[in-house]
Amino acid sequence: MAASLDAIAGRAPERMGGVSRVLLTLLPLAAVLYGLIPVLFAGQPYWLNVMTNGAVLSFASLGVWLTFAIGRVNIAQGAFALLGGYVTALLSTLYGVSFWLCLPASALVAALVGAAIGWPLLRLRGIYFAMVTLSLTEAMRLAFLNAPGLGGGGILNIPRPAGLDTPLAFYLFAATLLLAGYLLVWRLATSRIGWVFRSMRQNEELALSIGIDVARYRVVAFAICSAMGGVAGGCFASLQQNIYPASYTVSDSINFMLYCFLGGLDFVLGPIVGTFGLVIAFELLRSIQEYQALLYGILMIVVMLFLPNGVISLFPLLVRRFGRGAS
Amino acid sequence: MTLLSVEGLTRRFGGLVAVNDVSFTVSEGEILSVIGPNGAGKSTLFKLIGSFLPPSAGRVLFEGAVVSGLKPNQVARKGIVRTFQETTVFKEMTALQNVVVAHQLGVTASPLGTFFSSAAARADERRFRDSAAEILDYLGLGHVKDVEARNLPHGYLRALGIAIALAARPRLLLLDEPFAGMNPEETDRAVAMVEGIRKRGVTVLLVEHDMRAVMRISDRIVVISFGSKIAEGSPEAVRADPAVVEAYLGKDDETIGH
Amino acid sequence: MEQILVNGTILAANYALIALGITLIFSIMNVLNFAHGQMFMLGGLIVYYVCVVLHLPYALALIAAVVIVGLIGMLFEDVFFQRVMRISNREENTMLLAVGTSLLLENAALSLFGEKQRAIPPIVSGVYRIGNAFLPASRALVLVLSLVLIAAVLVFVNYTKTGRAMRALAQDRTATLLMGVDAKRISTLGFGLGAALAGVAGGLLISISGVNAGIGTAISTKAFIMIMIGGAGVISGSLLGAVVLGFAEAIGYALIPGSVTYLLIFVALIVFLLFRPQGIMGKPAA
Amino acid sequence: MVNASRRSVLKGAGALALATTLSTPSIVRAQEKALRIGQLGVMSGPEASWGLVNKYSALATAEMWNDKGGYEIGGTKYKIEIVSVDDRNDPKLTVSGAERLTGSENIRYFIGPNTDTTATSVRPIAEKNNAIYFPYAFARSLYTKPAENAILGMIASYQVAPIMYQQLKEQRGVKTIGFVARNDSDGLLQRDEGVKVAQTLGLEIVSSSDTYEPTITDFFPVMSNLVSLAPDLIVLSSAAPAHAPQMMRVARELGFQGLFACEAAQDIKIINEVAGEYGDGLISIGGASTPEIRSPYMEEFIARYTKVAGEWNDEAGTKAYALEILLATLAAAGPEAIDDIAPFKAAIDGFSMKNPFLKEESQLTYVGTGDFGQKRQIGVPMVITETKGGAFTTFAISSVAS
Amino acid sequence: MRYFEARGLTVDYDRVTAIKDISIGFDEGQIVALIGANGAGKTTTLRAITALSRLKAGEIWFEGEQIDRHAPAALVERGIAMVPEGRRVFPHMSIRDNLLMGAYTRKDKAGVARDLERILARFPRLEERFRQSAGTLSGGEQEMLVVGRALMAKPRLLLLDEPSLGLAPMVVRDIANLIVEINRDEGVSVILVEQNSRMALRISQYAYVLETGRIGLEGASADLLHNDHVKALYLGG
Repeated sequence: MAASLDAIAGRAPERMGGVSRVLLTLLPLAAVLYGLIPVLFAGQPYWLNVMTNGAVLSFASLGVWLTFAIGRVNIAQGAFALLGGYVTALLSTLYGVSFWLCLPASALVAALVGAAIGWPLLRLRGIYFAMVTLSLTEAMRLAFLNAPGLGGGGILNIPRPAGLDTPLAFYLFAATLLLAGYLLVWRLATSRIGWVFRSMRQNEELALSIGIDVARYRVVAFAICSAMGGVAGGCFASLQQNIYPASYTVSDSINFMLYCFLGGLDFVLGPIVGTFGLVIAFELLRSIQEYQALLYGILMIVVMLFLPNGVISLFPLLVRRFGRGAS
Repeated sequence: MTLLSVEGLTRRFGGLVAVNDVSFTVSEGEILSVIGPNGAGKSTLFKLIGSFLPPSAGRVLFEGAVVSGLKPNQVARKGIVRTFQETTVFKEMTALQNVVVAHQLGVTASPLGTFFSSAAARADERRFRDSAAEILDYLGLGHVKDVEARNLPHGYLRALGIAIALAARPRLLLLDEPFAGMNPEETDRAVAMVEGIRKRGVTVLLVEHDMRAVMRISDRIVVISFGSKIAEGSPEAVRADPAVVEAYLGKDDETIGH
Repeated sequence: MEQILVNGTILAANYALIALGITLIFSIMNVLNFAHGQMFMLGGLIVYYVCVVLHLPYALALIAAVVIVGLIGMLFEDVFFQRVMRISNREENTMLLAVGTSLLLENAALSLFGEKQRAIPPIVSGVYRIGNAFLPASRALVLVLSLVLIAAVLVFVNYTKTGRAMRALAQDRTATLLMGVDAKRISTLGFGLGAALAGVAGGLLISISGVNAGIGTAISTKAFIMIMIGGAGVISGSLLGAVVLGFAEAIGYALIPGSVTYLLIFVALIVFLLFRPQGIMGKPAA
Repeated sequence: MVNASRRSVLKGAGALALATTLSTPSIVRAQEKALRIGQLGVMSGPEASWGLVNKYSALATAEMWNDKGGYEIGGTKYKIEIVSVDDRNDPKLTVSGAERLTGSENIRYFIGPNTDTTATSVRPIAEKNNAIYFPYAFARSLYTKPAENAILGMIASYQVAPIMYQQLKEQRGVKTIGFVARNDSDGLLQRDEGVKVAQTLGLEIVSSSDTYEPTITDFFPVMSNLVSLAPDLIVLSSAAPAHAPQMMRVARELGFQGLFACEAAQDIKIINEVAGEYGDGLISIGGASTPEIRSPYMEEFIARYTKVAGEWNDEAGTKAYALEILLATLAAAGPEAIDDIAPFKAAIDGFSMKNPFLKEESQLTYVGTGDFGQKRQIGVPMVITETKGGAFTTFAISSVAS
Repeated sequence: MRYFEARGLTVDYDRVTAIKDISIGFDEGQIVALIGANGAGKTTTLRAITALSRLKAGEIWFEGEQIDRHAPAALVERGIAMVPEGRRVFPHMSIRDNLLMGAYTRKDKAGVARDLERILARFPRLEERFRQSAGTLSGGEQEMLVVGRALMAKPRLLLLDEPSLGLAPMVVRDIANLIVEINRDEGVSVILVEQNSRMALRISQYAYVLETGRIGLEGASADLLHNDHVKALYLGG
């Protein structure tokens, strides 16, 4: 019971065999993504759309989680989503490149730009890194706004990917993407690479002293994060069929960070729970209109005050409580 | 055979010269101590050798090759591994995880192999776990290997710090004030530990404030004061050197309180 | 040219108040106050309400803004931040909390004051000419008030007992406790003072350009830029950051075609931080 | 504040009502023949006023008809229900909002959204789910074929500029012109269109490179540059109602004597509050409801709007048209159009009604052939206003060529 | 009831007992030493007395008043000042401001000014660098500054935590002499926590030897200095 709960939270027990660990970790999420959600919402394009948003946003948040894992508060994911969105938009509208090629291209460009910018910037820590990445989001928006040839404008009429023309199809694609992203990050986090990340987060100097190439691992983590942001941006560009400089702003970057926080930074599943939780909460709060955002703010403070280590930190607590009650 | 040679090492901070033209060598298999009063520049010297700071002048050679200018992790790869003062460990990992992760230099699997948990990667992990358990046992930490480092009693953290360094398989181990804050009993144990490390084939360079322990274990001692080397030699020679006595020991204690 | 100097000076003085407030909070609490811009906005809206809706004098409105926003800051510190700092595993959690409070303030302001741009009639009219440059009287007034306030804060922090305690607390919490300082009270006071400075800055600025409920994030971003330039947690650095940003903006708007000004500011900032990550006045990270 | 708090109460009540609407199964409502119209737009954040005016306008019109027992389509009276969805100006939320209206709620007609970004995001959903929508966004691709589900609810800036500048040139002797644009996609596009128009008219352009960030707090540095060039006219491209008055005040304080023009609608209350005595001399596209031209029906609408929203907003003068013409077209197309937009589309081309908001007898039709190649724009009268003594006065009246 | 008396002090850290049932007491004007190995609980005892650590059990009496429920600030006002381990000066404040911080709880401005003069007279090195920031001082000078800062509170009981740590022997001697002088000239009682047992025993009248959170041995310092057990364990032969 406890083991499977740990697995759900992205912390599969280490002693388990490779394949069964992967399955145990993926199955619960896969069951929700492929089973529960389509069954619940099959005939409701609106909710499917919300779930699609949740899945793609989760994918981007997972990247941000990875930079948390190396001890950096990253508020730049919006910038890379914007970059990825423009790459997909330009390739598909100007050269008619297929969506299935645009997406890897978005990932690649975002990763390269992320690596190039990250290499020097990742030397900064703490709030300095947070602030400078926040500036980066704003800089990226302004760069596209002032980019020659784009006329300060957005790109419209981005073709919808072939085969993904129903909400259910796009949702299933997004769910698969998310599952793949989850597998990627989970594997990174639980393999030796994850331990290296953790060691860097806890003490960079000590990590250096035992021969870990801290600078390189930092860049790798940041580039993977950026690539995931780029992919998410490319997906949304195709889903909405447009991209504008204002499509991703500082508040989007802040949201990605918040999703991770609220879900819980100690769990790979944290960003997914945080994203879906907040996206769904926001939709449910729609019925109270103007107070929606106000309540959203209050909700966040309440979570922070009472579950400072994320919503998932509730799981172990509950398990302990009920486990004790049972025995 | 000379393992490490420090040649004319100098480091300035603004107008202050923290390390001034210091030269010495460390032979393979010896225990060499650098001592000096507080603020003498020991820590700066230490950082310069480990490449945590770039020198203003001079250079450090390891096995005949220049290592100053490399990054600390590259220096570690060459075989120079340092410990830290106080309690520098990975606080949110267990003792075992601390030491397992410190085997990074011994990884044989490719990054992709590591990611996909290839046979090589699994073999690596098995090897690291065994080696880590051995090191922890050797340093008397075997019974706390599954305790998270932040919950470990204070006294164990320094040993864990050394365990982490040993996991990186150093040829030259730099120990930063390994005896600071220890009572005589603890110091005895630590001295035995350092001697044991030398027996494992590791050359030791230590920086220390506590004269007594240093006198017991060092083959040679380098004394620095105000950034400059003022003496070098066997413990007996250094102890007898009037310059050392004056700069370091001051006058007799009996004047206190009178 | 003179105009650029005048513009830069006015902007720098306004920004300095903002930067001073966020720096105070950061240095004492180690909290990056994401809600700083929202506090600024609230200060402006309070002045609007007192002046335009209640028809009371501007001076009174400004005092109301200082007091109310200051109290809100103290309340946040006391109720939210102290708790989160006590119970959370990670330091970054206060950052999330600060984001939460910014959302709360923004939406509360939206519900209370509406979404419209608000401004108050000019307090003074007339325009001074300095060489070839124009200096409208209302802006001159804001400039003078800003400078007076900055000076007052500097005097307070440097030469009063409480100010000294704040600086001490920023440097060493335990040692400060041992001096007999009620650290909780000083933290709350410091947070309140920082918030009040944001409030008064908003209250001053509404008299020349108005505010609306949505400008908070933009102001916070500017505040971040300033403390990155000057060095986080260093008062002199924050003032310098304000001057640099103020003049960079003034020069940029005057000389650079198109509005790449801010893009250039960001790029310059990022490049600058590569060489001096601790900012101009900041102490190098250990 | 009295206004604000009353509005809050109203908002609260509306929210509660809406919450009940959304949570109550639609079967209950079906018995009394309801016609549900969607409204999707930005109703929170800095741009909140754009969507809120749409919402209040729709609510006001709906209440006026409901008081009369409903709107008659094919012999049956329908109660009109407005279903509002806030998109926070975030395309992701616009898409799910549109999916909600046209998918879950099965609504075929909705008003909004309010910006190019959100409107273009909605297009695929509306076309897939067969819905007609009335965006308040200027992107031409929304209204030109192959797109045919969007109907522009107002007059586009690029339609205003030629007429406005022409009139200013002739009536006020404007010879030199300077542009300052909001630095976002809308602002830069509007400026570029304006510059082209000015060139065609032979006006001397003294500056066209000044822009400002939407997040600006002080316009002094921006405006001092332009004012020093002393043009006869300063065009504020895509200036938000929040910003235009500030820019005017700063320019006047700097000694600017000329005129201002803006192709976007402005808010006289904010102008008075922010710019005060400096608020005169702004030529802008009006809300089609200046006192000289409005009908008693418009007066009634204004009263009702004020009741709903707490205060009158001049922008609503234009936004009043959407629901009115939508209902009339539905009536013309017949009851089957309620659930099927094909008859509605067919009815557009030949549709004509008496413009209820204007005092003088004039026809209200769909226009847009000139700009979009098809009739996908409401033929709102183009009322160009000038601020004088704290009020909008009519400067010129024109219209978009069919 | 003695001048200072602590009975049965017990403090837990994260459910691990840091000190257990520690009782110490002494008369006015004495210097009392707490010695013992690293982690024996010396610093925790001081922190418990100054209310920086929460007591799980035990009570503390000073000048006939029970003080274990007071906040750190209230203790300073009652005449107890502590010099923490590691010379925690306020590095970015001037010497003057550092010293004035010491007088934070005092209301008598004239008295504060007088004491400032007096302390500067005692530490001429500090007077020379009155306006410089404290971070620029050497280790020994910083130790003088923190002692001077504590004296600015006009304490009747001074708690010193490892004043000799990390100082060169010559400087240690100066600091030891300073403690003796302060005790003699100002009539301040002192609780001295030290690693340097020899120094501590030499200048104190009475001493407690802490072993893993408990008092292992206590007695007159002169006796302990010659006690074979203590000699073997803590004085390094």
